[in-house]
Amino acid sequence: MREFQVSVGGRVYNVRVPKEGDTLLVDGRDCKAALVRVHGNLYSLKLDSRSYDLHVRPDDGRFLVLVEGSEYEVWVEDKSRPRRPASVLRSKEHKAFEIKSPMPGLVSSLKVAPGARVSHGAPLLTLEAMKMENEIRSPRGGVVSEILVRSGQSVEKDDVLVRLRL
Amino acid sequence: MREFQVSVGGRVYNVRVPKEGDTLLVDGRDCKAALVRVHGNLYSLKLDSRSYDLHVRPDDGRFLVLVEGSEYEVWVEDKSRPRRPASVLRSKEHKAFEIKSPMPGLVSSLKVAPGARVSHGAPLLTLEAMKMENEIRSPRGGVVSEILVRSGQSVEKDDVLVRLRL
Amino acid sequence: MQSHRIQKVLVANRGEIALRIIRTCEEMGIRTVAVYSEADRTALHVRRASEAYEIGPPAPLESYLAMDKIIQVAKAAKCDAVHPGYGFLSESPDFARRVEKSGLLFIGPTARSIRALGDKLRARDIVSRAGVPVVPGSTEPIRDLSHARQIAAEFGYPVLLKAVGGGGGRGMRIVKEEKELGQALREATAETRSAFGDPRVYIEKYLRHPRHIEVQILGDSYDNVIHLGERECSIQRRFQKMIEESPSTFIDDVLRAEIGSAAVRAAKASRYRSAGTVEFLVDEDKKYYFLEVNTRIQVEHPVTEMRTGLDIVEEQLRIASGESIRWKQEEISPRGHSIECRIYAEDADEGFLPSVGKIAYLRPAQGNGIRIDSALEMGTEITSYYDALISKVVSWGIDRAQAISRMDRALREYLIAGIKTTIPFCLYVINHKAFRNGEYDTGFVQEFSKRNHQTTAADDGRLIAAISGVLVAGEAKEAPILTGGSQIKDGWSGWKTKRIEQEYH
Amino acid sequence: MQSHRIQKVLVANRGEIALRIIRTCEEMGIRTVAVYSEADRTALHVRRASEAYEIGPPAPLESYLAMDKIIQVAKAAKCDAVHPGYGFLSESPDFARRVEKSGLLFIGPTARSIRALGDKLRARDIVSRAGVPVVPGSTEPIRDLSHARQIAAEFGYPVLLKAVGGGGGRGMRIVKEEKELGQALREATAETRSAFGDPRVYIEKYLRHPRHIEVQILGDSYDNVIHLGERECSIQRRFQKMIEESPSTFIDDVLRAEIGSAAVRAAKASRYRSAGTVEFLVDEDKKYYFLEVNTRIQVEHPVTEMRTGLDIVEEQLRIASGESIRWKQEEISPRGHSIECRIYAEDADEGFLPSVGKIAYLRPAQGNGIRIDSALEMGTEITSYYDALISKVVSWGIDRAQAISRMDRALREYLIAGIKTTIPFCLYVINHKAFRNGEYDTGFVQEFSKRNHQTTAADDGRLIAAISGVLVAGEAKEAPILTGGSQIKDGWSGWKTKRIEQEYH
Repeated sequence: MREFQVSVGGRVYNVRVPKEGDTLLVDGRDCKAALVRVHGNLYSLKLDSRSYDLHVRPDDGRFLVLVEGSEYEVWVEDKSRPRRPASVLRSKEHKAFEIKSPMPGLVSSLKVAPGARVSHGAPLLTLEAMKMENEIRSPRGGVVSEILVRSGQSVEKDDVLVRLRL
Repeated sequence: MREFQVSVGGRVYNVRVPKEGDTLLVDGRDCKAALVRVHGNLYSLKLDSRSYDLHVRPDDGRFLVLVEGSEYEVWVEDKSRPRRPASVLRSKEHKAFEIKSPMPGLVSSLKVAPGARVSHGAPLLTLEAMKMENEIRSPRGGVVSEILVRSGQSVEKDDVLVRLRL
Repeated sequence: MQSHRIQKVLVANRGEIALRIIRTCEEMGIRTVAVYSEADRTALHVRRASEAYEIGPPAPLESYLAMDKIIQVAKAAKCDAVHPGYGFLSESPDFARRVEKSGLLFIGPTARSIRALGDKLRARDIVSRAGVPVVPGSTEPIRDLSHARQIAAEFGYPVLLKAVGGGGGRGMRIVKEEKELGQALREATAETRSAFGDPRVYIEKYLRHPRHIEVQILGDSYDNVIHLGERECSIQRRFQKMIEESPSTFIDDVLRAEIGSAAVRAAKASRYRSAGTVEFLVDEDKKYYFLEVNTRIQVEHPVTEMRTGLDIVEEQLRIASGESIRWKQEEISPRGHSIECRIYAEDADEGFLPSVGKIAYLRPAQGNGIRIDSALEMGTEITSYYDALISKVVSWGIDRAQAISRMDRALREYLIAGIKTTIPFCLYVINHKAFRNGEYDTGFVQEFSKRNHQTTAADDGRLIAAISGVLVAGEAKEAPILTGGSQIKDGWSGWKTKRIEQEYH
Repeated sequence: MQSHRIQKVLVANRGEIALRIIRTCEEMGIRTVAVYSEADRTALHVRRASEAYEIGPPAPLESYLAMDKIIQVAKAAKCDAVHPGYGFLSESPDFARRVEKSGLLFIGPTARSIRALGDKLRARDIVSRAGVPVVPGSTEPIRDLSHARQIAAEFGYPVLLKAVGGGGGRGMRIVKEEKELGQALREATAETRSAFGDPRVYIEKYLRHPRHIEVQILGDSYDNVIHLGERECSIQRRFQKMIEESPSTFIDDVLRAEIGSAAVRAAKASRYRSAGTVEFLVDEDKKYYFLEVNTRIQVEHPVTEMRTGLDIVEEQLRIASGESIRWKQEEISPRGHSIECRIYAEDADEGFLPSVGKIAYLRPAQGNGIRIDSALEMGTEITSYYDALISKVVSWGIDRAQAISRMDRALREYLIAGIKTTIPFCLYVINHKAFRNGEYDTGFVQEFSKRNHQTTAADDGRLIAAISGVLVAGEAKEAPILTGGSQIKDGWSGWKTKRIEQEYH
């Protein structure tokens, strides 16, 4: 039996995987799951008898999982390997959290200052791109430890904008 | 200027590629060509100002090129490198030629015997597959040097059926 | 019969038709259960169904033809109905009977109708009693060669040997003169036995240059029957349809109405329920003859859907659940013209040799007036276990010319790499003068094969293939053999507008 | 005007609309010339055109808005006409004039019409003279704040500030009370200046809970105008349409006929040529008011094509070549119901934040009643240079319920990986009770955003994502952490049928 802690969109699941068989324990409940790769990053998950098409991209320590049109960020931690040093995953997920620019654009205004405590969904800054003003909100709660951009600055996709202490 | 000899479906082209510029010489005639990769094996060829979507798969020394729905076998020989020993390509294309089974099936009858001279399109044997009798014809002219299957035998895709001496 | 809302349907099929049935069920809020063989674990019909169960090895006899397993899954998964699609078990009266005996609805005709119409001699008898002309031929199975000789002589050569036990071209042989009769009879009998488990054959007069025209019908459990117009299916190879269209260019509105009402009479005579197709041959003198009834959804049903706006699978489901037909005959008003091209995994230039392999790249055609039914995806394996039909391209246009132009455009846009397909062949046909003029008959493809045509504009294609081979070869080697680097580059520029054909033809 | 068969069209656009225009040209046997920016070297519109020429850097001003370069290419490539698509140069009277001065046909209205209707105040004047009601508002541009105050007071708050120089929601501001007027006027003026090079704004009464209903019209060079029915476009965000349908559920046949003939009157008053759209607002009392005319092909034109069977781009090309309209008003008989969902590269759950990146996987929806217009392919880069509209999904059904069910099915089938899209948002809307009942107005999306809804059935999706994360993580590591190996396996078996929702919700 292996044990994983999985974090998805603010929700944490405990998943236990037996050595044999298809039955996982998710938060203590039975769940018959089998995954098969269709092609490339396209998978088919059979959960009980229902099947789901999934596109799973490993990305910077996490997985980006497309389920029925929506993309989820999934962080997986292997609890069965406690003797390993805290993994990169773990440090990213649980210690410091970087908010990156989802697109190239121009920072038009900052909404927070270092030291501010922000909750999930709090506006951090606005970014002008695709002819629109776009609000960048915090994907999770924490304390703003660092702001790496200033108003009027051009940023590229994936530039780090803000660091949070969790 | 590099020189290539290219064989496609029984036709041989002489292609000269200059060190600079887009203008190739095909059988002595100017031809402005530029190829750009779209994604994976998908390419876009711009020939003069027309463009063609091409899917190009390297396969066993040759290229399988999809052009407007039809697939062509393309054998390329670099004439500018005469000092290299005869390449694999060359031996396959110019010395012995293997006819492989295009699909799994059952050999139902043989139409030729070793030593027979066959022309392009001559029936070699029939293969039963997909509930149909399928005639396997010679993709080029030559002399049958070897027949590797017998009537009633099951074959897999890509099993060599017949060898030709060209 | 009581009306019963269907909640969950087992789809006893695979490939494009399974997916197509699942789509309509999903649209109607009906849950679906897919069954699949070991070869189809990642098939699209499996992934798009609400539930899916593996039922056996790839060989159809052990999976898609395994009645016991399929019915067992249907019951275990609490289905209330089974849709057989086409092929496989769709025309098996035993399967229909066993499904209904298990307390499930069979989405198709009654077992009794399937059995009666599946016996081609009995079907001819039923419809000719209803006043519908049938192709001249024997009324009983052939007993032996001398019996065959006698009957063939009566109708005059050429004649056609046909299976009593089933349709679709299996076991069929054209006999041009008496000396061919013996061998043809042996072959037909053997093929018929292996295809239908029934060695009986009978003889029909062979019509010269006939057109194959069929009528889509719908019948319900209350003896109501309507028709949804005709389809012309004369582009065939070895009695397998390749291109279908509606309306037919060959018949006028008077004959159209006559054939439509003949089809309704034929269906009523067999108390037909569900969707079905009444097939006719029409000869050079525009006389029509009943051929057979296909007691299932037909491959080419989309051309009728494009014109009428009806979803034939939806009508099947409603009829199976006990509804009466929602439409009056006069409410059916087909619009425009529709064509279907069947894309097979075959190489038309090599005698339609099947092609197997993995789909290396897929770009479906899209846009106005184009519908593609297929279960292909990148990575799909085309195997030799199952039918070579991998996709249907259906076009609709306000008139025939537009339907053809759109088909042409769609076939050029459609990219399927990794296997050979009949896309070039379909392009050849729809651009052929005879097709454009609507002047073709069931001998079209045979003529094509005889003349050893190549479907491809060979020179052009070869030149392009040659050039790209050189340029990719340059890229493929780590040390570029093409110095200067301009052959494979990130973009193009250029102003020359002359067509390459002008230079190389 | 003489009839002139068009031989070769330059398509001055990119993305789905460029490809859509190229398709119709190809179907009509007309050659096409694509122009493209450096960012679009491998774009599908470039590869599907007969010829293609690079015209500059990615920034629109240097490529798709560069009139000189585009006209230069059109002449060098010996085109005889230019199609502007929508956006970019499509509503520039200067471009239309310069194209025609270069001896090329402009596929759209005359420069004079574009100029007259592009000036929103002049357009209001023209149509109200033709007896069509307009939204109450100022008849001249706002001079200054005190002028604005005076006019706003006259009509009563809330009012709307609108650009004189162009439409599409650019420069628009709702003003709820006087104290907001100053800032709104400054912002609107600035935005208007940057969008249209014209700072003028005017004031309209802001209607509460209006429906946005528009009429597709066709006019020719001989003063004939017909309409092709209406489209309801009330699902909007920041005045950008997101979902459109036809017919509208809000109006009855009497009002439908009235609005249709009002649209024709408006078009005739401006001597309108080509395809165009007359937009109306309809208030709660079913009073309708002219809003503006869009003098180009509209994003949502496919819903009209699905119902009428016409190809609007084909009609544009025929009209441009000097033909008169082929159809009489009474020959236009729309059938069934059609819906369009616009798929944007945006994350609806994050305030519709644009999403850029490479398309990592693409599986378009297919099948009966579904049309997808897009220029996506695997590997396509979505950049921030251009509009975030990446695909349109259009459904047709025999009635509204079927059109919705098919849309729902198609959106679930459509896979676009690599970027965030509004597919979940569209699923949310079309399954929303208000949409299902046809009871929605232009405030729908704003309500959605206010309530901070999540579009996704979050728990279910998160659970599935979590499980697949664990199983893929197991596979990803070379040494499998999941011994036994049964979690990632080649197939499945299993008989349990309970839904996961029953367990985890």
